Amino acid sequence: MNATPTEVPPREGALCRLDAGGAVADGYQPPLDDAELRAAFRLMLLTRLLGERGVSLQRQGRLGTIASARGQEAAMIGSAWPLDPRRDWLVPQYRELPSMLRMGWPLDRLLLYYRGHPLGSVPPEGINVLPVQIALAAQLPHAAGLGWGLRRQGSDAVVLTYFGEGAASEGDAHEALNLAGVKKAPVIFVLQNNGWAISTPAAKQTAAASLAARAAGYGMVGEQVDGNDLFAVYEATARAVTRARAGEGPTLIEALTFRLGPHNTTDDEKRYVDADEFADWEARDPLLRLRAYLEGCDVLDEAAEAEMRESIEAEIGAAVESMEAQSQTSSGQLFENVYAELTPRLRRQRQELEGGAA
Amino acid sequence: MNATPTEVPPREGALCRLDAGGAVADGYQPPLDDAELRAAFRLMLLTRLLGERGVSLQRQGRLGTIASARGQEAAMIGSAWPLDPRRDWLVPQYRELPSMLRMGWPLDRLLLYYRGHPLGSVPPEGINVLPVQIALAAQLPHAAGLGWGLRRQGSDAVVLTYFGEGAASEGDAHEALNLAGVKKAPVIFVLQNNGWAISTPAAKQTAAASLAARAAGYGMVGEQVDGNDLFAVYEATARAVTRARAGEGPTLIEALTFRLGPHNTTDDEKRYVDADEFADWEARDPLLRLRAYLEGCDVLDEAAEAEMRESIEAEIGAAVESMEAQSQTSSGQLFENVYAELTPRLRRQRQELEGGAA
Amino acid sequence: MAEMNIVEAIRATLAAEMERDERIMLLGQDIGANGGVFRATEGLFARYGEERVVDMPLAEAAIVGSAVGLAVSGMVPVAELQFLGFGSQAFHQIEGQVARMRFRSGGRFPMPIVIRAPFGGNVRTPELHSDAHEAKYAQVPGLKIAMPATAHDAKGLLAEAIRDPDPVLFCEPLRGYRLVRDDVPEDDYTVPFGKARVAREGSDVTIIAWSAAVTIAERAAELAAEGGISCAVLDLRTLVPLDEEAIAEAVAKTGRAVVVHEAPLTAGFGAEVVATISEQAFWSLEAPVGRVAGFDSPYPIGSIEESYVPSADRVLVKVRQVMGER
Amino acid sequence: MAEMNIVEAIRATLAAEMERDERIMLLGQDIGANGGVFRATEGLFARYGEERVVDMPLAEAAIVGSAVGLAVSGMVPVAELQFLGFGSQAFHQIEGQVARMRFRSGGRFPMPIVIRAPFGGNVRTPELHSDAHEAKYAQVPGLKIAMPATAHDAKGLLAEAIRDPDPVLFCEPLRGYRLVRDDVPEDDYTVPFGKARVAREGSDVTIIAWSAAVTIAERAAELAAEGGISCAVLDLRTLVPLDEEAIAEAVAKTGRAVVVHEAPLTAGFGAEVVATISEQAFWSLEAPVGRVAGFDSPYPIGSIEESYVPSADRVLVKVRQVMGER
Ligand SMILES: Cc1ncc(C[n+]2csc(CCOP(=O)(O)OP(=O)(O)O)c2C)c(N)n1
Ligand SMILES: Cc1ncc(C[n+]2csc(CCOP(=O)(O)OP(=O)(O)O)c2C)c(N)n1
Ligand SMILES: [Mg+2]
Ligand SMILES: [Mg+2]
Repeated sequence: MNATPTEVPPREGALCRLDAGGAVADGYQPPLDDAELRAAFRLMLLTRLLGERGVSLQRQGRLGTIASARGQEAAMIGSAWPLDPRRDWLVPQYRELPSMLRMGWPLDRLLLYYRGHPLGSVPPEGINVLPVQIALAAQLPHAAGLGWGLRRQGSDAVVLTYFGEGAASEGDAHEALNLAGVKKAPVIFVLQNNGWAISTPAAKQTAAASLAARAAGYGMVGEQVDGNDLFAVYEATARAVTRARAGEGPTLIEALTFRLGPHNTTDDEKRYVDADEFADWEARDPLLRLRAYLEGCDVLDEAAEAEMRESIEAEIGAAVESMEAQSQTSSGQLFENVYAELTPRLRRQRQELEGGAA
Repeated sequence: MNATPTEVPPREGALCRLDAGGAVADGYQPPLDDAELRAAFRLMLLTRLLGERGVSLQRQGRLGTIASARGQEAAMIGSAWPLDPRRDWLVPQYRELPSMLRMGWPLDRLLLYYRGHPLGSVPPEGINVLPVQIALAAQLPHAAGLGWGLRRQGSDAVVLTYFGEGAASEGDAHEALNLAGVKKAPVIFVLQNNGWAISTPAAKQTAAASLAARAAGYGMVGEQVDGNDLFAVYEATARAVTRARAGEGPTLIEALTFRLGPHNTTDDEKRYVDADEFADWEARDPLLRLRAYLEGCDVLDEAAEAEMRESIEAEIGAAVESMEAQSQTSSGQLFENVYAELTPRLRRQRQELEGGAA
Repeated sequence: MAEMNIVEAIRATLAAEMERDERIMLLGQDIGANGGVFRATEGLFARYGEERVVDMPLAEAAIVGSAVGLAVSGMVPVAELQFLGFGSQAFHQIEGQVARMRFRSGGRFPMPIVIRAPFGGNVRTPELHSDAHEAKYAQVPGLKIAMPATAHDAKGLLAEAIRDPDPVLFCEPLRGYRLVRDDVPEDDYTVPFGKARVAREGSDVTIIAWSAAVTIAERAAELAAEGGISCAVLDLRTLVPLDEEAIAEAVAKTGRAVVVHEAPLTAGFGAEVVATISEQAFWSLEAPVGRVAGFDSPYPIGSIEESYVPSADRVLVKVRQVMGER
Repeated sequence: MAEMNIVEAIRATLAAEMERDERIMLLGQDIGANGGVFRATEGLFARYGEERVVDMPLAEAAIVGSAVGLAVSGMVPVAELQFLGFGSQAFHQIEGQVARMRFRSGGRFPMPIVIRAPFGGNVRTPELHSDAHEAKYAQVPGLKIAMPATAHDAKGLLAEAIRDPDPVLFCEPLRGYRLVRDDVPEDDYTVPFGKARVAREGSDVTIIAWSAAVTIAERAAELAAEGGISCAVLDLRTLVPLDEEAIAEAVAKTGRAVVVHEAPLTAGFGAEVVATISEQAFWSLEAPVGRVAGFDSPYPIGSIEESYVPSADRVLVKVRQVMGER
């Protein structure tokens, strides 16, 4: 049990538009039209349902370890939504499955990743997404370089990248943010502060009151937002995208959120998260919050949601089938794409293996 | 030639007590008494003269590469002065020779370091100084751990460590500052921003307007001071020492200064530093500034300085002699202290070498 | 005497050492309330508190680098890398700092630091979690490297590592955490560094291995025995220092040898073993020493890792080959 | 044809490649107005501007890590580590990212990155500047490693490295920057990877080396010749890929071999060479292969480094030893 529970947003100063009850300020107009609102909600719901289905497939041994996005759907979807999937790029850590989907990453391929299949980290041609990154913060210098390189070549594309408040302690995070600042790289760094790095609470991660405050040390704009509020996250990101496209450089967005579940399927959050803290955050569930809002303004009703749910289940079902149909492997995959061409030594090793030595 | 010269302090907000002309505000009392002022001035002068003597010894082949402290004497001496050499610790980078001397590091041993002699990095028993650190920023996690460890054992000692604005871009700097913040380690991080990392100007190093501003991202106090002003540096450090001893944690001090010479004896700053910029900073020389002040209030006069100079020359001369007397080496030094005891393999290698194989 | 698996042996040893020496501090990610992601430190947080069992910020270079400062201050840091692969994030602190501080300071600052790190394949971890990096660290003078294969040695070598005044990289076999079980004396004991263990006697071929590969070697030896080939298995236990004598002696007896490791073949520690044999037992060699290793490709993702990690079958093929069978 | 030293050859090649391919960008510390601390990029900043010759923040992981992103964006980054020793600060980006991105992405993101880095002893640099780290990188699948010994090869291998679609660690011998001079054709040419060079013919012993050690090997061969021993010198040029054929062929001829490198002995790349010889030329060996290397201690400070770096005399002793002289 942890003695210093994470602070609960909205923190003072953090942007919040949609409160935990699903209410907005009088006259507030959300940044998305009704159709987009429904689409964003659908992706949130899909993420939630996929997480649940994933756990059951994992228990059946049909998938491997899964890190779920449960509870962080607004932080991910709100930040991915302002991007243009055809021109912009996503450089993920490992938890941002809805952002990958939003950018066009196929659902069956995502499942292949959880399956432990080599194809699972292969971005299809035309999909502007880098493979899932396991080394924490190691993707951040890639994002800085990618944004810098795109801009150098005259593109107005922007790069969205994610990291957690844990990864934020890594040296790579610092080096990348600083470089992006110097190069005015068009990168949006979304720091999802979900209060925990596996079992390590944010209070043991840093003494800083705000991680967005680090932006000043890199000469970039920093903003703290309620990460369970789709509208706040969207707005902050959209502003950052506009600045980045205009050549005004990178932005650091700290989205305050919470992982409503274990770190991944090998973890049990009850070993370290206080039940009260967990309950507090369940009451701030980003999905329920958006649903309440959408129902309140008649963009969604029970029937529509039920229909949505059904279509999502069907979509997931089809993806699972397709994933399993592709799940064959060959030992040749051990040797392909190590280099453009096999070295003589690798060629011999491949022959040895295929010659039945294994 | 560089298009973006470093900004010249006093920058807005940076603490300044002793201006470039050697004047202080009406009624300002320096934090040191006359005897200490003379001692601090003497160390500044020694540093300056040692640097000059070092260059000539280097040209004669009696010493190797030397990184001089010229122009940064106030930043170094002002920050080292508030420490208690018997109880506190110094974790240097490579340029802070006066701070090492202040902590009791013997002058002849410093010269042995420049000589390329193994003894040059060996701290004598009882001297609380870590060896010169060549890997930029690598010493900062050491300082954090040392401060943390001392405190854990009930000591009220503090740790002083240095790094440049170049080293500040390294991941290690970030990781160490953050850890020190979390552990409330009694560490004073003195960031000497001398505008250049070899030939790289600060403007290419970071887009941040202030590096002291990074402190907020680690939950610690940050302060920017005129690094060529002994009093300002002393005051900021003394406050930091007081806080650290009281258990209030680390401080980041950014001392704005300038390297009045090449990076080291292999470098030529004229390849990249603009002559005007150099001249601007020569006019802000910390030594001249302090001398003007001391002369103005009769703490020093020409005769006293001449005497001082003489005693310094004698001290350096004796140290050079002592250094040369100790400069013998033995190939055994290749094998000692790799481990507590030689491994069998090292024992064999030593025998091979000593058996005349070399 | 109790039967334990490797993770139990490590946990028990950490507890006993912390009891023995107050200066010992554990540093790592999730080693506190969570007891480590593999439960290697379970219970220690409750027993010794957060001052001695420290959940560190997520920064490997700071974990290792602060251990340097802690050691200077008089503590005995035992750091955990959550996975050996993330030692790369601290590589500069390990090779450039931890391993050199005694030398640099002429003995003034010894570095009684242990860096514990699990590694090894066929446990379906994500990318970068399984890689066997030992050879890179074996190239780092000033560092010692322990790689236990049994629970007995995990205890004895860990106690030795903690008491050793020099820094030790202590690599723990993930696969063996639960699967390797053997008798562990309850009494205090240490296993000295640089003394290999004859895990199995045999007269035809010596199979040399360390860590989880010892189990593979033993299985291969059993298979070989079925085919009438008698294999000795030599468990190196530590790579630095290396027990050259035991290697030479074993190979002198059998005249034939195979070395097995999970790391990629090229520049793996197996090469050092072959070179050592060549230097120490050349005249007794009746065939080239065989190497069975990971391939020269990145450690692959779960669904194909079984073909990557050396199997008893692959070792057997090599054993037959060095016997001239083919 | 012009006589050049190695640093001149590198500078000329960088200029020619940048002229040929607009996608090439140089990244590094002090490579701009200053032209690099060894002047390897002198003049390029003036010619190609700060967009293509980029003075980077002082952060090796960002230099290497941003190269990954630049490569994804379509650029061809040529990064300079000011010294190979500071590659340790970027080790996680090199071994975990640069070397694996092609594999991880199933070929979608090739990494046409070159990482240039000087290294090598006996030039009186401070600590950590001289260390020969090549063996650690040779254990990294996905990376290629070039180690030219001559100005001719520096040009040809660097051009090849830049054009190679795979990442290359290009290690440059500090000692040879000024001291090694030879004829360099002015025309465009490349030296293929994985093809060793016979630097000297000889019939008794093959001395195998790379980078600055080739010069030492040649000097030792001269000394040996005075004593009536005929030594061949084989310059490996690249460690990955490794020219096993050339090694086997050379050793088959002489039956005796010595390998020389500056890095510490244990787990150095010399071990891989010995293991390769054992695998490819065992039956022609008339004596154990000798290794002459740095000692298993940290690279020392200037005043004692000459005893550390393998000397021609030490090589000669080993040559005599493998000849059975002693
Ligand atoms: C460099 C590195 N060190 C350690 C790990 C092991 N690890 C995986 S996830 C994790 C916690 C990450 O926390 P955070 O960055 O906050 O992201 P979150 O899981 O909360 O989304 C750790 C320690 C890793 N993957 N990479
Ligand atoms: C990790 C590392 N990278 C590169 C170098 C090479 N190098 C030595 S000094 C220096 C510049 C340092 O600049 P700064 O930190 O501002 O300190 P200053 O020299 O100005 O005091 C560089 C790049 C090094 N010593 N360590
Ligand atoms: Mg987190
Ligand atoms: Mg500087």
